Amino acid sequence: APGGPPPPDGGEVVIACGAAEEWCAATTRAFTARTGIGSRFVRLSSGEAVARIRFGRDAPEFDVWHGGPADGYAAADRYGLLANYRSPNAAAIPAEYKDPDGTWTGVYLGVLGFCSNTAVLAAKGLVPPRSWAELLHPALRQNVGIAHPATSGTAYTALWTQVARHGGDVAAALRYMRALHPNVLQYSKSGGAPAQQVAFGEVGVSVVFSHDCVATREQGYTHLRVTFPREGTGYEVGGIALIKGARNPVSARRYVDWALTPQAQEVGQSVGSYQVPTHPAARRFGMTVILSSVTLVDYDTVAAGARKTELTRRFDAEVGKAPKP
Amino acid sequence: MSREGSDRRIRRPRAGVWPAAIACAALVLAGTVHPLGAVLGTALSADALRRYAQFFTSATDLTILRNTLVLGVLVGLCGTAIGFLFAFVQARLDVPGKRVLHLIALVPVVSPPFAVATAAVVLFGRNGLVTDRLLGIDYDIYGLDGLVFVQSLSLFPVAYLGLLGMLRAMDPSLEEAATTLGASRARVFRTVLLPLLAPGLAGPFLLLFVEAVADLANPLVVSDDYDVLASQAYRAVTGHYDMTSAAVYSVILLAPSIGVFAVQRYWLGRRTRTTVTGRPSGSVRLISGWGRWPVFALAVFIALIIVVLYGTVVTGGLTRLFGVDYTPTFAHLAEVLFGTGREAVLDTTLLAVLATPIAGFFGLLIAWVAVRRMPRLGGWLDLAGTLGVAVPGTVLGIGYLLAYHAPWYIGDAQVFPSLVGGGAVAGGAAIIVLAYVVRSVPAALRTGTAALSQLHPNLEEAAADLGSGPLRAFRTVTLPLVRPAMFTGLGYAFARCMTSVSTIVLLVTPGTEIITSRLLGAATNNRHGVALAYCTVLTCIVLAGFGVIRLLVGRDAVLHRVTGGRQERR
Amino acid sequence: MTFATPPAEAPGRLGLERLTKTFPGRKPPVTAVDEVTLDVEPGEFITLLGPSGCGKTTTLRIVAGLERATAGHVRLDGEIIDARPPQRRPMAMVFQNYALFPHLTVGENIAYGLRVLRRDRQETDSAVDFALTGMNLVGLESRSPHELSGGQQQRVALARALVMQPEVLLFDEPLSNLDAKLRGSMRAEIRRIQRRLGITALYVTHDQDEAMTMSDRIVVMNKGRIEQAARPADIYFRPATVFVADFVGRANFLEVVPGRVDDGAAVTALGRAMTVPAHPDVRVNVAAYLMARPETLSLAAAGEGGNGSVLRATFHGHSVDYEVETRAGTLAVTVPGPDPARLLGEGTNVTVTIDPERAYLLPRRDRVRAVNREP
Amino acid sequence: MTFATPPAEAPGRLGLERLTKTFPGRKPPVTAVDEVTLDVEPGEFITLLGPSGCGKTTTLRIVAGLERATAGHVRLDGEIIDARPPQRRPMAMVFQNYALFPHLTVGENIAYGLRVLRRDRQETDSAVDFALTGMNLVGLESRSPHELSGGQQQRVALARALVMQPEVLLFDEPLSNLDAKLRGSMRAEIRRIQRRLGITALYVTHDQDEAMTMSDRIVVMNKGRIEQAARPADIYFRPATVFVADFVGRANFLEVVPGRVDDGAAVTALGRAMTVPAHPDVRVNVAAYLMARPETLSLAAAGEGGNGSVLRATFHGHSVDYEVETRAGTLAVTVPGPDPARLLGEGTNVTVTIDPERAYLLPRRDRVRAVNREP
Ligand SMILES: Nc1ncnc2c1ncn2[C@@H]1O[C@H](COP(=O)(O)OP(=O)(O)OP(=O)(O)O)[C@@H](O)[C@H]1O
Ligand SMILES: Nc1ncnc2c1ncn2[C@@H]1O[C@H](COP(=O)(O)OP(=O)(O)OP(=O)(O)O)[C@@H](O)[C@H]1O
Ligand SMILES: [Mg+2]
Ligand SMILES: [Mg+2]
Repeated sequence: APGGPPPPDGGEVVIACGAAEEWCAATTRAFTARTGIGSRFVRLSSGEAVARIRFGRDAPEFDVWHGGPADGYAAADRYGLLANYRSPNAAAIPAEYKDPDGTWTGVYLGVLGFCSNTAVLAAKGLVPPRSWAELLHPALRQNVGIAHPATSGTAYTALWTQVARHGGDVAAALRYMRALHPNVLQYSKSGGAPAQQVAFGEVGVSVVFSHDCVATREQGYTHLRVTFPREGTGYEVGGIALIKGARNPVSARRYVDWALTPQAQEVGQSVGSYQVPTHPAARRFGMTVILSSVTLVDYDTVAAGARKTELTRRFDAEVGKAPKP
Repeated sequence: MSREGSDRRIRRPRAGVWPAAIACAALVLAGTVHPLGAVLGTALSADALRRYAQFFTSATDLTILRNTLVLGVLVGLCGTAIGFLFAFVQARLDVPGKRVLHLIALVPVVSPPFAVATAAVVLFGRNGLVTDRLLGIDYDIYGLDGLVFVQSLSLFPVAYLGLLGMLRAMDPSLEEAATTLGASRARVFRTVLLPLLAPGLAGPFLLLFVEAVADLANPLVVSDDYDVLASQAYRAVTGHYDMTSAAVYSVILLAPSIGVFAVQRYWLGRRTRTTVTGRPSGSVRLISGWGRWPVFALAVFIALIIVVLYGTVVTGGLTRLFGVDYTPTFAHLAEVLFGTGREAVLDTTLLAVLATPIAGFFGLLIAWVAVRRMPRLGGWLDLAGTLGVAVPGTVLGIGYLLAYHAPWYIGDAQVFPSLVGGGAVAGGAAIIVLAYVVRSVPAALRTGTAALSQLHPNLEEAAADLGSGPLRAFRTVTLPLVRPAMFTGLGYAFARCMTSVSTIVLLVTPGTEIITSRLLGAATNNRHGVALAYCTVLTCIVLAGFGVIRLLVGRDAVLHRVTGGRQERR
Repeated sequence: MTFATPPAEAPGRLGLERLTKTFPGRKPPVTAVDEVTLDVEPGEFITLLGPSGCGKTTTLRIVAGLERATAGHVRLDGEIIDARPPQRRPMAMVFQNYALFPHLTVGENIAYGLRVLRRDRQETDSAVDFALTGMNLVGLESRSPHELSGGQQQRVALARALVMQPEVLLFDEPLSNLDAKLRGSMRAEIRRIQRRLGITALYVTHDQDEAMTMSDRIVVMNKGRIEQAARPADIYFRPATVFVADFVGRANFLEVVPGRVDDGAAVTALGRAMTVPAHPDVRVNVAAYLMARPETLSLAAAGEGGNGSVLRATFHGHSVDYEVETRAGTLAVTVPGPDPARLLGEGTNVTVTIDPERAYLLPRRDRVRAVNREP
Repeated sequence: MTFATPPAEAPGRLGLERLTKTFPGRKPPVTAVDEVTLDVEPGEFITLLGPSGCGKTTTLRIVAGLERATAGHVRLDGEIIDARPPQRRPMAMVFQNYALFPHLTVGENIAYGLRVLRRDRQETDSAVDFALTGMNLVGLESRSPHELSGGQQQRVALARALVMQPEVLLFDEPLSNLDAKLRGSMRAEIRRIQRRLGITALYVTHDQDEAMTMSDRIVVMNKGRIEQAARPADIYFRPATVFVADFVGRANFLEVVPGRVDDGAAVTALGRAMTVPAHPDVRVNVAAYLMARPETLSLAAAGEGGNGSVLRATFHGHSVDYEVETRAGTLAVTVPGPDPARLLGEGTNVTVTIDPERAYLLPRRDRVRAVNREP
């Protein structure tokens, strides 16, 4: 609080930020405004963040890592890069959205959904799909956009969702993907590309995080529509963690504490990032998914991460290379 | 490598050359060798050996290796061919509108990865304006063809500028001699012009090969199912947090690059191709027969594609909603120039301006040391310099982290400060400039090597004989004669600095804003208008930079008379 | 009675018709060739002689088709070939700066033209071998041009053109970098090939001896124009202008006023009356120049008296050049085959005598000493 | 009593000590310069003469520091300068292939070296103007090299070296592309500047007349070695080897066996006994060559009889060359200043006479006709 004794550290916090540029800027600004503690950030994708934290561990430049998928945090933890800090505010966050050991805590949720171009679909006499099964409709041939699970976290989430949906049966999951294969235009490299494809009308529907679709529609691509599969969908958790050996440990803790408050989690939505806050008390804006309206599968982040290499290899061999009939 | 001493081209190193050689060596050691060594160290661990075994037994991985090689070779060939086509039209054809063509050929030097690829999708995609609506064909550019298309287009200007300089400097009496011996234009082209330009063709080929193979951004957007090693390495870092694999991929990626380099040096080292002599004669006769029209048409066709692509980019930046609502607006541009983008634009430009002259200077200097002074040592410098682009940017960035993040101590005394991070020297800017330099040196190096091998050593000898030290001879005689190479080096370096992203991302500090990462951010969020506005601004800045460089470097010296039709001022 | 068709003329008749070449780049523009008109018979050996920069190279280049004339035409065997590109002219040229292909070996350089003609392998090889032998280049065939001395390079350039055996050969100072001995044998070789094959040759040289001994006709050029085109002996002893007399060989000019002109002209020179052959333009009582070559003057020690005194003596091995001061000015006298022990020292009084039959009377059109000043 | 220190010697003393240069690239390696040893006095004008490819250019390049000798040393004013780079040697060179800077104008080319020396503007300008005038290049100063004729380019190369006024000037066939007239005035200009400033000159030429008239000493090279280094008249009349006799000027060789050798040697040639000067190595009763220059032989029509008959006559303007068939072989005879009307036709019987005082007896070490075969 203003007027308190100055913290024993540098009095600022340096953040490795894994979310969108605007999200990071708004969040840090809000923190400084709230606490008076200076904050600076560098935007890094999760792999870059792990690399940078890892190779700079002798003299850490970051205090906090904020945003970006949880599997990155798990990896960083395996390298021993994160400090164990159980924030008092973390108690309010549901257990499935945080690390059991308390190394990282979830701050938002990205929920997988279908992003449809209503114009394209209407021309084919279709409506936006509401189940994984509808996605297999023959009329959607070459009209589904999805990224490659090996290169895109989004697509891997979609793949693991199939596994989860089939009760852990990998063979069944791959069978589904192979059935989907003829409908896929191409497995693009980046997770955002399918959203762009659907916006430009290259495909009729794509499998993306719902907040990406919403953000794109916000841009003015008004013919986009988000739907969710009723069989259940997967999600990604965005985390926050304290970095081991941080130079500003006190301010960093205050930052983590603040980031887990409802007010902090609402900031993203004001700048076009419509991920779902993990704090139950955080307000959801109009665009943001109401979690209760969506069926979520039982998504085991740890297991998903552990089997990623194996699964993507099998996907490559059994699905990706198959000819399209 | 060249036969030392067997050749009167090559003189023993003299005292004055050593400082230059040492400076070059310091740069490549610090900028390339040390960081790469740091990464590749992990590629030699026991853990890594298992990965090699996996790699060479996995059909998928071998396919990826083959894909990579095919891509590199195709892009090398296509890019060099397009560059040569434009240079030939410019220097040898009697056709109108050459200045316009020249300007158009410069534009693709600025190719923020996202821009060209996105524009290409919009135009030539499945629902593309050209492919679908105009021609009504069922074609999409995703895959190898699209990749080659996008990469060739964005890399060919280096080849173009270098070859143009060489063509213009070449002693026309050689071509004249061939024609008086009865050789047709086509035969002169094949038996005299091409072999003499071999260094000019091989240099860009190597550069394009290396860049194509290590390029990451374009494969991410248009490669579709076409996997290449660079994206594998990238994925290992970002998807699997697996540095060892990334390093392994990089080692495998380096092998073909070094191979191509060695072949080129061996092949070119065997014959001299000096065509700029101190006894000029003859005149260039522009081709004015009907045969020029098909060639010209091809160049114009490619120019049109460039115009359309970049026109799309500009349009996208100046209209409300890309692909949907083409109402003009300056909102995106305003955001970039006066809003949140302003700082990124200023920071990036400043850093690029700092790095450009260093890169251009060192590129030429290494070329000079390698071609003229110390073929052995120079050969290694040349290789090390070229390797600066031979690995994916991410991997090099990690190398920088490993090499320069921690200060160096001997005992307790800090002998070298930390270079990476906000608390580092110059707020971390120094290392970014170094990275820029290292990534841009090869262009100047390759075109410089080509241009220098064209100069008769007598010219520098005459300067030395008249009292010039090696560096002065370099400055007053060599440099003005390889001015086009210098322009290419500087221009390309500037463009490269302004647009490079993957290396830098690992080095940026909270204090520095990088335009390309802003751009990619906007693109990822599907804010295409803003992203394309960034591209437009970037293009303008780079082209303005070209203008400034042209002013500083000066016009190319006219070394020969040109006859047969309209002559363009240079 | 039937008439046989006249035998087809040998090919290689060359005609230059009012050729003019102006380089527009400069202010004022440089006119390198100025209305040059010349007819060359098939198989004729013509030498272009003239001061540096007078337009010799440019003329050759126009004939070869490398340069377009600003005005005028080139005819080959009667046909105007101005528009024909160089590769379609049956000519080969030896370039002043050699223009060897740096990426090819000596052998490949020489074989280049034959390869273009798709001569079969064996024929090419034997022609190249032959040329290598003739040009004294045996053993160098696998070298690169940059591994050769200047003179060796020049001979490769020569060989490359000669193997072509074209209708017309154009030589631009092809022997300038060779020593006297080698030059002698090269001259003979060139002449032999040219004669045997009846090739028309346009030959540029600055070596007057070369011009004198090789040429059927010599064309003396000056500032882009032809001053005289004639047989060597006529150029030497019957020059058309003072410029030619002065440029080709050395000449003494004595100002005289002819008192009578018919078959010869009656003049008084060095105090002696004589009758000398005269140029058709020489007029009675109009001042003219009496031209006498140094070697046609004779010199005798005169003790006291005589008509001059030695100013300077220069020893040349095979001869001695004297400069002799006379009342008519300084005269050059060459005394051949001298005994070095019996040179006439400076200051010696001498009598100079003119051989009237080998002197020539020229009209006084231009100033003598303005010769060879350029540009 | 005190001794004054001896006056400091003028700079420019040059010493070549067993210089050898081998180009290793070839099999077998090419030895271009082979143990060349030579001392050059300050201010001396030395000409290197020798057949094409004998190593002249390479020698100059080693002296200039452009090439490193494989063995041996170069001394300048006593100091070994092998390791000194070219720019730190007080020398300037005229390159055989000019090496003009193609991007600079004529004026800038000439001024280049002076600019390097940071001479002030005005001094540079006036030196350049002076050189332009001396080299007959006035009006061309703002042209680019590619806008010049071959001879003009060569003169620029010459001017660029001369303006430097260095201690040592190295000339590599600097006048090869100039006509006789211009060459004459250039020679004079070079000699004038060189003498006035006491510059040491190493001059390569293939023009024997040039070598004879300009040099203090001539060095005749063959296959990388020095055959003889001596004053011009000695080279001509007292050659050290058959090679020199044959290479410099023309020479007749008659096989003789001297019957007595002391001051001169007693021999019988063309049926006449005579006493001729002899090389120190000539031995009694060992076969030797009697060397006689063509112009020292005299020729008289002999009607019937005589000792030879005319094989061929070649007219040169200032002289006629005869080839005369004799019992001792074919002899070359030069008759100066001939009357073209009175040439001796082929087949004419003649008497050839040798002037014994201008003949020279040489030991028979090497075969005569092997001369000038290379590489
Ligand atoms: N780089 C080289 N590699 C191999 N041999 C060479 C090289 N350079 C020169 N030579 C050879 O060395 C010899 C001497 O060459 P140099 O240029 O000194 O001759 P030169 O006396 O100047 O002849 P010229 O009068 O023809 O110019 C020649 O036989 C030449 O072929
Ligand atoms: N590109 C050019 N621009 C202007 N003037 C030129 C150009 N090329 C040649 N000249 C001039 O034209 C004239 C004739 O040149 P050319 O080369 O025909 O002379 P040349 O008779 O061959 O002389 P040399 O004996 O010196 O070789 C020269 O005065 C030269 O300076
Ligand atoms: Mg010429
Ligand atoms: Mg030479």
